Amino acid sequence: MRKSLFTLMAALLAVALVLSACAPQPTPTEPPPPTAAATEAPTEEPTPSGPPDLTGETITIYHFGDLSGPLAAITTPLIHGAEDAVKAINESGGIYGATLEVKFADTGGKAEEAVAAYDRFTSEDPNALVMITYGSGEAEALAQRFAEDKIVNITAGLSSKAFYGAGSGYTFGLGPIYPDQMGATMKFLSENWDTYKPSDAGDEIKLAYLSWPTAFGQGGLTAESRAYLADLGIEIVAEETYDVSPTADTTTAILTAQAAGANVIWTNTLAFGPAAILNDLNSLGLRDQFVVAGDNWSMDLATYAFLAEPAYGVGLIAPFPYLWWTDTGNTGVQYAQTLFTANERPASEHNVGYLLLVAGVDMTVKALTHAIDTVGYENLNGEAVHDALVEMSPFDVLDGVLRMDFSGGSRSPHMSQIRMIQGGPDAFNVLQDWAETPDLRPQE
Amino acid sequence: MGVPRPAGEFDTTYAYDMATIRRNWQWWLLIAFIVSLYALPFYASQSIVSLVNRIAITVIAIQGLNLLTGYTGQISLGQAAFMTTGGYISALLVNLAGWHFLAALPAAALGAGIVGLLFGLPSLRVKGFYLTMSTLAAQFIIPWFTRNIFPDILNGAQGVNVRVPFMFGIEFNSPQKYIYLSLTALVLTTIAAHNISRSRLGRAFIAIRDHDLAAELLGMNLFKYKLQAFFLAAVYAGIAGALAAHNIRHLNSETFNLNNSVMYLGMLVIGGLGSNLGPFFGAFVVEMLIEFATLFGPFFITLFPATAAGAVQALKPLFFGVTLMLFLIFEPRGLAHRWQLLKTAWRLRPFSH
Amino acid sequence: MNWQLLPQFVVTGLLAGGPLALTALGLVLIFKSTYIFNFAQGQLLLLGALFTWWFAVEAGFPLWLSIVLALVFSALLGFGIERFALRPMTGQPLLSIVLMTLGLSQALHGLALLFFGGAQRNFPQIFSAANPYKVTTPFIYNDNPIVIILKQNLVWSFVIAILGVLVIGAFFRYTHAGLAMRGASEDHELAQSIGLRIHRIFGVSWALAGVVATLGGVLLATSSGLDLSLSVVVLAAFPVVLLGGLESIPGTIVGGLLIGLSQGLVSASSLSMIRNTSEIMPYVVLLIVLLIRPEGLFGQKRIERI
Amino acid sequence: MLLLNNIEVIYSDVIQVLRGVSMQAPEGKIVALLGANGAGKTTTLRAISGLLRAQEGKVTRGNIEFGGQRIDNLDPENIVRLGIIQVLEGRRLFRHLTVEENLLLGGIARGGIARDLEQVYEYFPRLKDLRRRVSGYLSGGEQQMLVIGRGLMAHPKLMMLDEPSLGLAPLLVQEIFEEIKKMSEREGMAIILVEQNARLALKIADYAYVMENGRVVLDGPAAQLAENEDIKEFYLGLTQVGERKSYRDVKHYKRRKRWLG
Repeated sequence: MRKSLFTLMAALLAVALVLSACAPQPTPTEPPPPTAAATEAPTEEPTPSGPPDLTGETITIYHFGDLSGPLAAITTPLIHGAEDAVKAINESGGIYGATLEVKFADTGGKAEEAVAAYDRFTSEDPNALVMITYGSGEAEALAQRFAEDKIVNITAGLSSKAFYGAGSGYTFGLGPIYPDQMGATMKFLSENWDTYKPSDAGDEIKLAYLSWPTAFGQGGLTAESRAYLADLGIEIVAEETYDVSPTADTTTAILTAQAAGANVIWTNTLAFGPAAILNDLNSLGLRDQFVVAGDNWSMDLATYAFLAEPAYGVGLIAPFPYLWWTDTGNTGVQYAQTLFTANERPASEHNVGYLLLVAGVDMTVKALTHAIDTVGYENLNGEAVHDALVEMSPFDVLDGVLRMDFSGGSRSPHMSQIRMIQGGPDAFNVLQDWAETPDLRPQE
Repeated sequence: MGVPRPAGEFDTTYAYDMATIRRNWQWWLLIAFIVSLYALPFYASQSIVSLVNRIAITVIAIQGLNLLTGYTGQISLGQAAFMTTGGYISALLVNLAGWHFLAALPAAALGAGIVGLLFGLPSLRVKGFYLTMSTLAAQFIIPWFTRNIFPDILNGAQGVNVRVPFMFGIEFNSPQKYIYLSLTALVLTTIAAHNISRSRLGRAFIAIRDHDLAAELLGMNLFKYKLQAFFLAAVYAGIAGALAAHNIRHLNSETFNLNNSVMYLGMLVIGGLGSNLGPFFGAFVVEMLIEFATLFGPFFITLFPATAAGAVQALKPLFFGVTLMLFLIFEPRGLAHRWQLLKTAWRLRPFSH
Repeated sequence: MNWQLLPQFVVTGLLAGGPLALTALGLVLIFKSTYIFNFAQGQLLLLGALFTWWFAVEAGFPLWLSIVLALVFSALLGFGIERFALRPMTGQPLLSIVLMTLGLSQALHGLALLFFGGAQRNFPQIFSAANPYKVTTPFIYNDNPIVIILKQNLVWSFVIAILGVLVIGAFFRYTHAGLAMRGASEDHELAQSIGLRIHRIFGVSWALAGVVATLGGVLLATSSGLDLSLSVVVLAAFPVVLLGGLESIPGTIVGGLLIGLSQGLVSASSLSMIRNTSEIMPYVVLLIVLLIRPEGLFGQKRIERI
Repeated sequence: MLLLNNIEVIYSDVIQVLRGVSMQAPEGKIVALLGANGAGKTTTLRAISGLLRAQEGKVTRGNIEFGGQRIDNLDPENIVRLGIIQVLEGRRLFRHLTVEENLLLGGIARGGIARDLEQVYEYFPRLKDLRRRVSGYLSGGEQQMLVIGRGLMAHPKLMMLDEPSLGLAPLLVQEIFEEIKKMSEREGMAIILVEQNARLALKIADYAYVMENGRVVLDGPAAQLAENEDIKEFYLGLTQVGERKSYRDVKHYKRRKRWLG
C-alpha cells in the first residue's frame, strides 16, 4: 500500500506538469464582445462619428483601499469622493448613457489581501478596465499583474517602484512620485534658502529624512533622489525611522537629526506621521530650528486631527500637485464642493482624499470617453484606456485641479505647486505656483 | 490508529496494519478528490482557483506548525517570521542569482529551517509559555533584519518584487497555473508530514507533548527532539513562505506578520491539533469564514455607524476570534476529532457504540 | 557612541519605561492570580482609551468624568471576559488558554474596529505639549554642559504611570483584598478551603487589569492620538514582564525602566544600524533573559522543601 | 451538630467512592475517623467541606446536615461561612506569604481581625516569634501549627483535620494534639480528626468511626474502640508481644477482614 502511495504521487506529479502546461489562460484579456453593443456595432464601427448610445451598459471601476490599517485616516473620504463623483456622473447621463459603478475592496493595507481582491475582481469581470489603488505596497505588488492583464491602475501610492519596476507599465499616478516630490521641494528650498531657513541655520541645507519604516515611508529615498540632492549640494545627514502609530515618540529621531546638524526635516508620512514630528518639535522647544517638509499627503486636514495645537502645523511645506478646497475660483473645486455639500459629508472628510477621488473619477471618465471615441465601445479594453491616457497628455483634470502628463514614457505627472501652512486649518498657501518637478524615475 | 473499526475486521498482515488507507474505495475517493483539485482551473472561476491556491499554501504553513505545536506541544507565534525568511531566500535566489525556482525552494526551506532552529535554542532552558515568547521574539527580530541588513539588496522596508517562477517553458503568472505548484507542494508536504508523524520521530514528539519529564526519564534527548520539531516547522514555513511570495510577487517585512502567526495557530486548533487532517479542516473553515465576511460584510457593516461601509476587515478578526473561542470551549480537539466521530459512527452503523 | 546625546537618551528611555511598566502591570495582575498570560491585554488598553475618547469627544462629558466612566466600563469588560471566556476554560492545558486569550484579542480587535471604525482620532490633551523642562547635567560636551530636554507630557505620564504601579502594589501588599488575591494566586484549592471566593477574585483581577489598561491607554493616547494600533504597545510590555518576573509588581517598574533604558542606550549610538535596533531592543533583551535567567529578575523561584 | 445521612459520593460520574456513610459530630467533641489508605476518609471530609467539586466529585445520594441545614453540594466558600473548615492534608499553606499573612487569610472569610491573631498565638506561641517569616521556610511542625491556627482564625464550629501527624516527630505530634484537645474544649468546637495514627487519635477523641472501602464498618466511643481486639490488631498494631505470627493468625486476619468488609 505504501508503495502504491508513492507510485500514485509520482504519477500525479507528472500529470501536474502536463496540466500546468495546458492550463487555461487567466480568463482572456481580449474583451468578449459585449452582447448589447454587438448588434449596433457595425453601423458605428468604421469611423465613430456621432456619440454612441450606451444606455443600459455598465462600466465598473474597481477600488482598493485600507479602511482598517494605518492609512484608514484618508481612505474613508477617498471612497466617499469616488462614490459621490460616480453618482453625479450617472445622474448627468453617465458615459454616453453607460452607467458607471465603483466596487470597493478593503485590503487592510496588506499586499496578500490586495492580490486576493484582484483575483476576485478579474474573475468577476474578464474585461476590467480601470482599478484605483491606494497603498504603495499594494500598488507595487499588483503592478506586474496590471501590465500582464492590461488593466489601467490609477494609484495614489506614489512610490516609484510601482510605476517603473520591471514589467509594470499600466500604473498611472495621481501625483508625482515621492522622489520627484522630495526633489521639487528641496530644489525650491535651496533656491529660496535665505527666505525660509531657520534663523540660526547655516548656508547649506542639511536634510534629515525622518519617516516610517514602511514602503510608503521610505518611498522618497531612491538612488535617483539621492543623486539629485547631491547635485543640489544638499547632504542627507540623518535617516531615522519611527513607529507607524499615533503614539510614536519621535524625540530620539529629532534629537539625532539635530545632533547631526540637520536644519530641514523631510517626512514621507501622513496624518499622525507628520503630526508626531510637529508635536514633538514643539514639545521639545525645537520648532524654530527646522524647516519641516513632507510629501503631498502630509499637508492635509488629517494631520490636524493629531496636532496638539492647530498652530503647530504652521510652517509645514509640501509639494501640492492639485488645487485645494480654498481655491474657490476654480470650477472643478466648486464642483467637488457641490458634491460634498449635496451628499452631506462630515467636515472631517473635507480633505485631500475626497477632492482627489472626485478628480480621479473625472480623469477616468475622460480616459474612458476618449478610448470609446477612438476604438469604439465594443473594442474598449484596458489597453485602449492606457493608450487614451497617453494620447490625451498633457491634459487637465477637473478643470485644472490636477495637471496630468503621461507623455514620454512617464506615468506620473511632473507638475506641482509648493505650498506652506500659514495660519489655521486650510490655510495652505502657495509659495510657488505650478512648476515642473524634476524627473527622478528609476533608470532601467 | 485508535479508530474503532467494525467487528470482524482484523489486520491480517503488517502491511495492512500499517496502511493509512485500508479500503479500495477510499483510495479511489482520495484520487478523485486530488484529481478534482488539479482539474480545478478547467471548471472553476478564477477567484475560486485563487482561493484554493491560497488555502493550499496556508495548509503547508499550518502542517509545519502542527508538527511543532500539535505533535510536540510547543506553542509557536513565529511561523510567519519563518515564512518571511523562506520568502526572502527564494526571492533573492531567483531574482538576483537567477536560480531555478525548483532549486530555490529547497534552499528556502533549508534556510528557514536553520533560522527556526536558532529560535528554538531557548527550548534548552525554558518551555511552555516562555518558549512562546521566544518565538514571538522571532516575529519581531526577523522582519527587522529584512528591513535593516543589506539595504541595497533587500531594499529595506520597501521590500522586493518577486519574480514569477519560470519552468519548463511555462510562466506561472496566474492562479490557474500557480495552483499546480501549490497543490504539488502540498501533496508532497502532506506525505512527508504523514510519514513523520507515524515514525519514531513523530512518536518522540508526542511523548514530549504528553509528558516531557517522563520522556526525559525514559532516556530521550528532549532538546534534540524539540530542536528537530522547530527545524521541521520552519522548513514547512519556508516552503509556504516561498510559495506565497512568488504568488504575491512582492515581499516586505510586513507581508507575513504576527497576525498571520496567530491565524495559523487558530486554524490549527479549529482544525484539530495533532491530526494530519487538522490543517486542512482549519485552513478551509477559516478561509471560508473570511470569504463569507468579504461577501456579506458590506451589508452587515452598514448596521454600525462608526464603521465605514466596506470595512470588511473588521469582520475577519471578529469571526475568526469568536470561532476560535467557541471551538476552545466546546470542541478543543477540533474538527478533525468531529470527523473521526462521524467516520466511526458511519463504520459502526447501525450501532452507535 | 554619540556622547552628546547619551544622557538625554538615557533619561528619555527611562521615562518611556513608565507607561511600559503600567502596561506590564495589567499582565502581571492577571498572571498572579490566575496563571493566565493575557495576550488580549493590548486590546483592553485600546478599548479603555476608545471608551474614554467616546465619552469625552462623542458624548461630550468632561475629561475626568470620561476617564472614570471608561474605568468602570473596562472593569466590567474585564469581569465579563473572565466570566464568559476564561471560566469555562478552567482546568484546560496551557495551550488552550494561551489560544483563548489570542482568540479574545482577535475578537476584541474586530469589535473595536466595528464599533469605533478604523479611522485615527484626536485624543483630548491632559498635559501641556509645550514648554519642555530643561535640565542641565554635570556632563560637559564641547566645553558646554549637556542640557537635557524633557517633554512635559512624557514626564507626567511617567509620574502617573509609576504612581499607578505603586498604588496597585500597595493595594496588594497592605489590604485584605490584596492579601486574598495573593493567596488565591498561590493555590486555588487551598484558597477555596479557607473560604476565599476564587472566581470572584479572578473576576476582580481581570477587572483591575481592565482598569490598569485603561489608565495606560489614556496616558499613551493623550500625548498624540489614538488608533487601533495602540494595542501593539503591549507587545513591548511582554518582555518587560518576563524581565521583571511574571508575578512581581515591583518587577514591572524595574523591567520597564531597564527596557526603556536599553532602547535609549542604543538610540545614542552613532551607527544607524545600531540605532535602528531600538525598535526590537525589548525582544533582544527578552531572548537574553530567556537564555540566562528565565524566571526574570524578581520572579518567584519555587520554594520547595523536601 | 453535623449529620451525615447515608451519603454516596461518585467521582467523574463513574467512580463510586463512598457507599452509604452515616456519621455525626456533636458540639465540643472530637470525632476520630480511622481507616486504611483509600478507605474514603478524605473523601468524606471533602464531601462535608464542598471541596469535592474541584475534583469533579458529587454527593449523589443521602444528605449532609449542619445545624439543621442541608449543606451537601453547596459551594465550599459558603460552607466555610457556615462555620466548617477543612484543614487539608499535607500542611498546605501559602508558601510565599508570611506566617501572619497566612493566618489573616484564614480569617478573611469572616473579616479577620487582629484580636483573633492573639488567640492563635496563645495556642501556638512559637508562631508569634515567626510571624514575619515566609511560611514556606518553616519546619514541618511549625507548618502544621500554622495550618491549624489558620483554621482556627475562621472561628469554625466544626474543624476537620486531615492527617495532622503525617511525617512529624512523635513529641511534636503529642504537643499539637494537646492543643487540639484544648481548642475543642475551650471554643466548644466539633472536630473531626482523620488519622493513620490510631493510637494517638483514640487517645484524644471522644468517639471514633472506622472506615473501609467507602463504608463505615465500626463505630463507638473512643475508649471502647481502643479496647476492641480487631482495632488493636489492625490499627494499633498490637499483638501479643514476642509471639511469632503463625498460620492461625493469618487465618484469623482473613476472618476478621471478611467481617470488616
